[in-house]
Amino acid sequence: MPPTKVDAKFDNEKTEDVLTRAEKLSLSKKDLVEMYRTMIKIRLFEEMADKLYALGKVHGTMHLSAGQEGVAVGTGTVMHDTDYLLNHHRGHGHFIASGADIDKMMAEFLGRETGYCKGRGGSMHIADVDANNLGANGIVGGGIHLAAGVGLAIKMKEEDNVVLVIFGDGAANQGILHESFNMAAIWDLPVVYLCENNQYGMSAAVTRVSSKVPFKGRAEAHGIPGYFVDGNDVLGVYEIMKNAAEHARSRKGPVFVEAMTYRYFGHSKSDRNLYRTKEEIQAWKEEDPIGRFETLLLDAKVITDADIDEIYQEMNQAIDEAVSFAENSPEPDPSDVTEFVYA
Amino acid sequence: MPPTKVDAKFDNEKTEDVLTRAEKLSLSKKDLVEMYRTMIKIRLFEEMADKLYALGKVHGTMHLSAGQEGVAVGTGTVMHDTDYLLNHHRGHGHFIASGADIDKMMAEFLGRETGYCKGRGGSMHIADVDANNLGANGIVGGGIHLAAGVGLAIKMKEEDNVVLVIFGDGAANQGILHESFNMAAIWDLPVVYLCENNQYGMSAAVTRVSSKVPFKGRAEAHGIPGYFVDGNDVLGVYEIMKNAAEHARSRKGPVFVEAMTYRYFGHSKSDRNLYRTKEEIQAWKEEDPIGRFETLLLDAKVITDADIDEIYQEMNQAIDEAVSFAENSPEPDPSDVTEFVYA
Amino acid sequence: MPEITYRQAVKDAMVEEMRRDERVFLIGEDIGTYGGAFGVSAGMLEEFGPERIVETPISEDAIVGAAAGAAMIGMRPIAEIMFMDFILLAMEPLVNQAAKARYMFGGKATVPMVIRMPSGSGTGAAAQHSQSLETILMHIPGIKVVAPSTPYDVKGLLISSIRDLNPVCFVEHKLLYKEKGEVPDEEYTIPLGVADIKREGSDITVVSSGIMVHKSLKASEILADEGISVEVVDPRTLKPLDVDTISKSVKKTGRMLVVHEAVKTAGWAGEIMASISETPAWDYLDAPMRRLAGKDVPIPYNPKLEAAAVPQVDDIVQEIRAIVHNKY
Amino acid sequence: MPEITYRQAVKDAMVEEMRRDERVFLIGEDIGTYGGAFGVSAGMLEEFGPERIVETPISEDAIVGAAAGAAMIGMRPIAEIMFMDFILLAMEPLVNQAAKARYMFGGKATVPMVIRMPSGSGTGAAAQHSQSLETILMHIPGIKVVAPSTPYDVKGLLISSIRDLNPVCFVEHKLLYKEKGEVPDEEYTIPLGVADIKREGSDITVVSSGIMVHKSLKASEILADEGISVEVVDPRTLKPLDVDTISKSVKKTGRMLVVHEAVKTAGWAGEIMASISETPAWDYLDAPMRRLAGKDVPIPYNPKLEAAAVPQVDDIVQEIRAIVHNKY
Ligand SMILES: Cc1ncc(C[n+]2csc(CCOP(=O)(O)OP(=O)(O)O)c2C)c(N)n1
Ligand SMILES: Cc1ncc(C[n+]2csc(CCOP(=O)(O)OP(=O)(O)O)c2C)c(N)n1
Ligand SMILES: [Mg+2]
Ligand SMILES: [Mg+2]
Repeated sequence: MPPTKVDAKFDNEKTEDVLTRAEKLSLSKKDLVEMYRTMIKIRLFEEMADKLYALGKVHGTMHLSAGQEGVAVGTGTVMHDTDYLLNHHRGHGHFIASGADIDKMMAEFLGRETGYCKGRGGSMHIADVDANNLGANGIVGGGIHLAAGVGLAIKMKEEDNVVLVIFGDGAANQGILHESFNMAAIWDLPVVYLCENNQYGMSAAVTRVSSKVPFKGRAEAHGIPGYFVDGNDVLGVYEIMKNAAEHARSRKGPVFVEAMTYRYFGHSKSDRNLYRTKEEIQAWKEEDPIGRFETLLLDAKVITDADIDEIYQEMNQAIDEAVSFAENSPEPDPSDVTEFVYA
Repeated sequence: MPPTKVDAKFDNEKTEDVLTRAEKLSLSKKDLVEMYRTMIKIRLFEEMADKLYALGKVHGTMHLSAGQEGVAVGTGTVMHDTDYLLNHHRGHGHFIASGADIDKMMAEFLGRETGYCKGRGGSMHIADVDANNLGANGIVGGGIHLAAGVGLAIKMKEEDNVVLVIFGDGAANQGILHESFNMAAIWDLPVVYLCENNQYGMSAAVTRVSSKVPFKGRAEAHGIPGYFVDGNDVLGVYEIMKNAAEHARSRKGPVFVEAMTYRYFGHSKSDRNLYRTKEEIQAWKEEDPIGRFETLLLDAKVITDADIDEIYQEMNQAIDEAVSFAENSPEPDPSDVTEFVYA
Repeated sequence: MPEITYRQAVKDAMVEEMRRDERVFLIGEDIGTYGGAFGVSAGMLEEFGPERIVETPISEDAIVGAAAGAAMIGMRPIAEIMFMDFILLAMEPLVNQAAKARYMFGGKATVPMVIRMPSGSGTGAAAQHSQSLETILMHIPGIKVVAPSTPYDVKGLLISSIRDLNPVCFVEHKLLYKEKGEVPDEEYTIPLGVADIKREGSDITVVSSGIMVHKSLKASEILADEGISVEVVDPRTLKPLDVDTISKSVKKTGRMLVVHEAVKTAGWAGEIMASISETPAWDYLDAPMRRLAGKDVPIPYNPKLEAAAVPQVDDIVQEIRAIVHNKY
Repeated sequence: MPEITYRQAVKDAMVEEMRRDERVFLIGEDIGTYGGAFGVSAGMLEEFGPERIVETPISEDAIVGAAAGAAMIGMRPIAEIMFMDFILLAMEPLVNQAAKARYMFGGKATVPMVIRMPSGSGTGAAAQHSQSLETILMHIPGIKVVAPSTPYDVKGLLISSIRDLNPVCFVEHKLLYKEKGEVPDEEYTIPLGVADIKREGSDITVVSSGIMVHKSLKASEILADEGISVEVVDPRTLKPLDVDTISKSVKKTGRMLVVHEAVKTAGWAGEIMASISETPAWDYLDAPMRRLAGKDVPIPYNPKLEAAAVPQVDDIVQEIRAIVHNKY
């Protein structure tokens, strides 16, 4: 492992080879390949978004999650379509892993009428309410209170799903986490809290601005079980998230998971990366979630080099199509600016 | 003990008699009597406030702390004049125990120009900034963020005092506690957090609205040492608070204390006490902090019945004087209503 | 028609809607056994149980956030914020989330929630329990703001607010809870965005809401004896605002005074005046438009100071006299 | 005089005050190595160290609360709230504590703090990072609100704000950070509450602040070619407001347009208009007072929609034409 900032043991140290693990997790080879494919899709999608940004085609700012695909795919593979998702600002990966249509995502980045939010939201507010994706959020911690309400409503409506709320290590210092934990705990709400610890909140190293890491003690203080997992081990994330989701799904109450990972790109487009070293980034790249999984799959002969080539080709093509879908889509009409304020 | 809502052992179970304890705590007999006197003063003062309220002389609402004098006096005896105090809405006792002038307090209740706040604040905002009392607070949890800033400023100014912030069990569910704990912890601020758990936040039983009690786990989740003490044992409070204040004073960082106690009066003036039983109130009255201490002092012959009579007489007189000071003081001139908005 | 209190009207609206629609629920602090700080929900726990009378910890931020979250997936929460002052602890979920979700998501979300909050001074509760912050809420696109003055309006407007698909801030005035008025037995609603002329008159239009409607009506009676005929317009819904009704009235009277308890600076009187400037009523003005509002101070504790901080009947009388007698 | 950017002027004011007065310190998120989200404090960590460039967790509520607490015991904090939108997470300490402490305590406390916050749209950051919420802050007694438009004003006003004994909300416009202007080398201050006439004219008074001053000036140039002479008044301090300067200008021109980026409903244009109604300038009005403001929408992401949501130069030109040519 690279020099992680948070120094602690993961809760599910792996001991077996990939196929044994997969079997224990009831994941078929096909599932494994699908997970790998999705990780590639996310990585390539974000690289394209970055390119479009550099070309001036994407407006505003954008928070890329490259490096964090293990968390997104490990999680997305666990969650059901009927589960609710409250995503955060760095949530492209999670959205894709939960089954997003990348055409509509790309169209949203380009501010098109065909985008998920008809060009009104952009990357930071991408949502698909009909599909239970209740949106990314521009407010750090901005989904955490909503999650308590969604959990409460699930109980009231006697639905059998859960709500997953994702936030960063920086968000874990917002007071709302405490309120939401407390509510979810006293009411036994089916909320899965996922803290994606990528070591920094913007430029703030997690250990500098957080009293105690890993964060699970904060959940446990509310009687909420907490887990700490290697986010760059997609199967490890899957395993822990499966247990966590199962906990909430079987109505045992809320649960908290912290996944350790790392972002490669700057925080956002204005980031000059002054607060970390190239060496640190490089060390984490050696633990790349895609690279690690790829090696395991190759070693276990689940995929071949040729398969990989094919996957890249296929994904690149899908992304190119998304870009051309987006570019060929109409922009909103400025005279519609006052639409959608009220229902 | 009466049927406390929070079921846990106190962190300082007492084993010795009162004089042995006092000696260990370096408290003289005179100190003990002074503590007893202050408890009586608070109790009688509040009973008078209640009477004046019933007579329509006190405006608005008022939150009485009768039953909680053990926490106020145990704490007030520990703190230094130079320490800062951030009090809460139920803070008459703490203010008196920290040396308040009851004339000015009573004048404030009666909305007089001679009151601590010149009649602008009333019971809920009583303050004495010059004496480092930074005010009671009408917002539940409203002093908790301020405390982090006072602690920070103490460090910056290289003062050798600490800040004490007091709040109830209900306030412990406000998110700001989490933020303040985190800040105080990462910066090692000299903040003493005192949670006065009187079993209810208004009508909400602490165990119904709080995920996990005692609350100290919430502090510990931030690496802040937490203590749980019998608030109706004034010496027990003194002991724990002394350690706590010493911890902060010696620059070991923040510390958290939860004191278990009970209020006898309703939450405020609109309370019909529907959420608790007479039996419960009675059971707690049998553990009255004044009664318990009085018995100990009598048994140990620190005071006699005659002393007690004298103390009551003296205190009643002081309070009567406070009332007449207040009643003879001028009210603010309505034409001054716009004064004091800006400095 | 039977007479009920303003308090009862709030409760009746909630109870009837909860009976009618199982998606409606009440969430807030001390709303169960205690019946709410102002006794509004007394007895509701017995009828609806703790599943629908959701008593919360003291966590305003999470209360409003949770209400918004529940609304987003189809529930119809009514959140009670014990004093309007405490909405300041929940501005994030209200303004950044609930108000904006629909727009940000391209019209694909609805957030049908009501936040009820008692406002105003007069109870001796001082600076942190007496604010009138409705203007702030009016300034947030996506939120509607309702501020009823009578039991009839309360009931009809609260039902409409609960049925509305948007976040509605429902501002109750705490001094009005005991006020009585006629309310029909049968179901009725009052559409949001429709003002009500509480008194007809011809010399001046007074626009006021909440408790100031009552004070304005009292002032009008006093002035009637002097031969000054006052028209009192109660917007009822501050946002959306029924500019039309106000402007028609001003066209008729040629004068306008706006009265509110909220502090003067940047208070909603300015909005009314600006709106009138934007209508043809401007040309009918015979005197400058005026406002009478709370003084720019936190509400003081002392009762005389407290009274001096907000418009009283006598202030309204004097101000109207001055306008009508062309003192400005 | 040397030319510096608006960003530099903010920094220079902070640096000079921190050198002069050791009670002054900066507190906020990412203000150290990162230099702040908009690069304003770049380099300050090196000069002042982490004791005075206090980098915080992401906890806006505690940041503002801590600043207020520190101010109450004699420090002079400058809190940076990364985007004005996030002040919504800290309304409790700002409004209920910092703004009211002095009054509630009978004049016995002072809370000398500055909260700096970048406002406004135009960066594609959408609904939760583009708000102009200054009107809300103006409505709170005890708070001052400053919104400078030029580097010169920034520096002089920020120094005054830091030295002021009250909570001051210092609203920076993020599109102006790169704007350049002349700023003297020697120390100077601009008193709070004094407006500045940014351009003299005789046909109409345009009151605008922040970025809208620049847009109004551009519009004025275009209109000058048509023979319309526009006076642009920049209040600079929105609260306390220099009504006198505005009213003198209106007396002279007989017409007034208020332009702000903040959304129209309950925005501060109403305050300006109401204030003018209260002055003798009312009698000099030759046309209804008008306002041009942000549309009542959350700021959308798409750049064309985003531009359509707030007044642009062309809108100002058209509005002024309409007023001057008596179209209303
Ligand atoms: C309430 C709020 N404060 C500050 C910001 C600015 N901001 C955006 S992302 C970010 C860092 C968040 O860190 P973390 O939660 O760890 O998520 P990450 O960006 O690392 O994925 C900050 C400070 C914001 N958007 N919202
Ligand atoms: C932010 C806020 N929410 C709600 C209230 C109303 N209120 C005043 S005191 C109180 C109960 C507080 O409980 P606790 O903290 O346990 O203190 P106690 O009254 O028991 O001393 C409530 C709900 C308030 N004043 N401020
Ligand atoms: Mg992070
Ligand atoms: Mg309590």
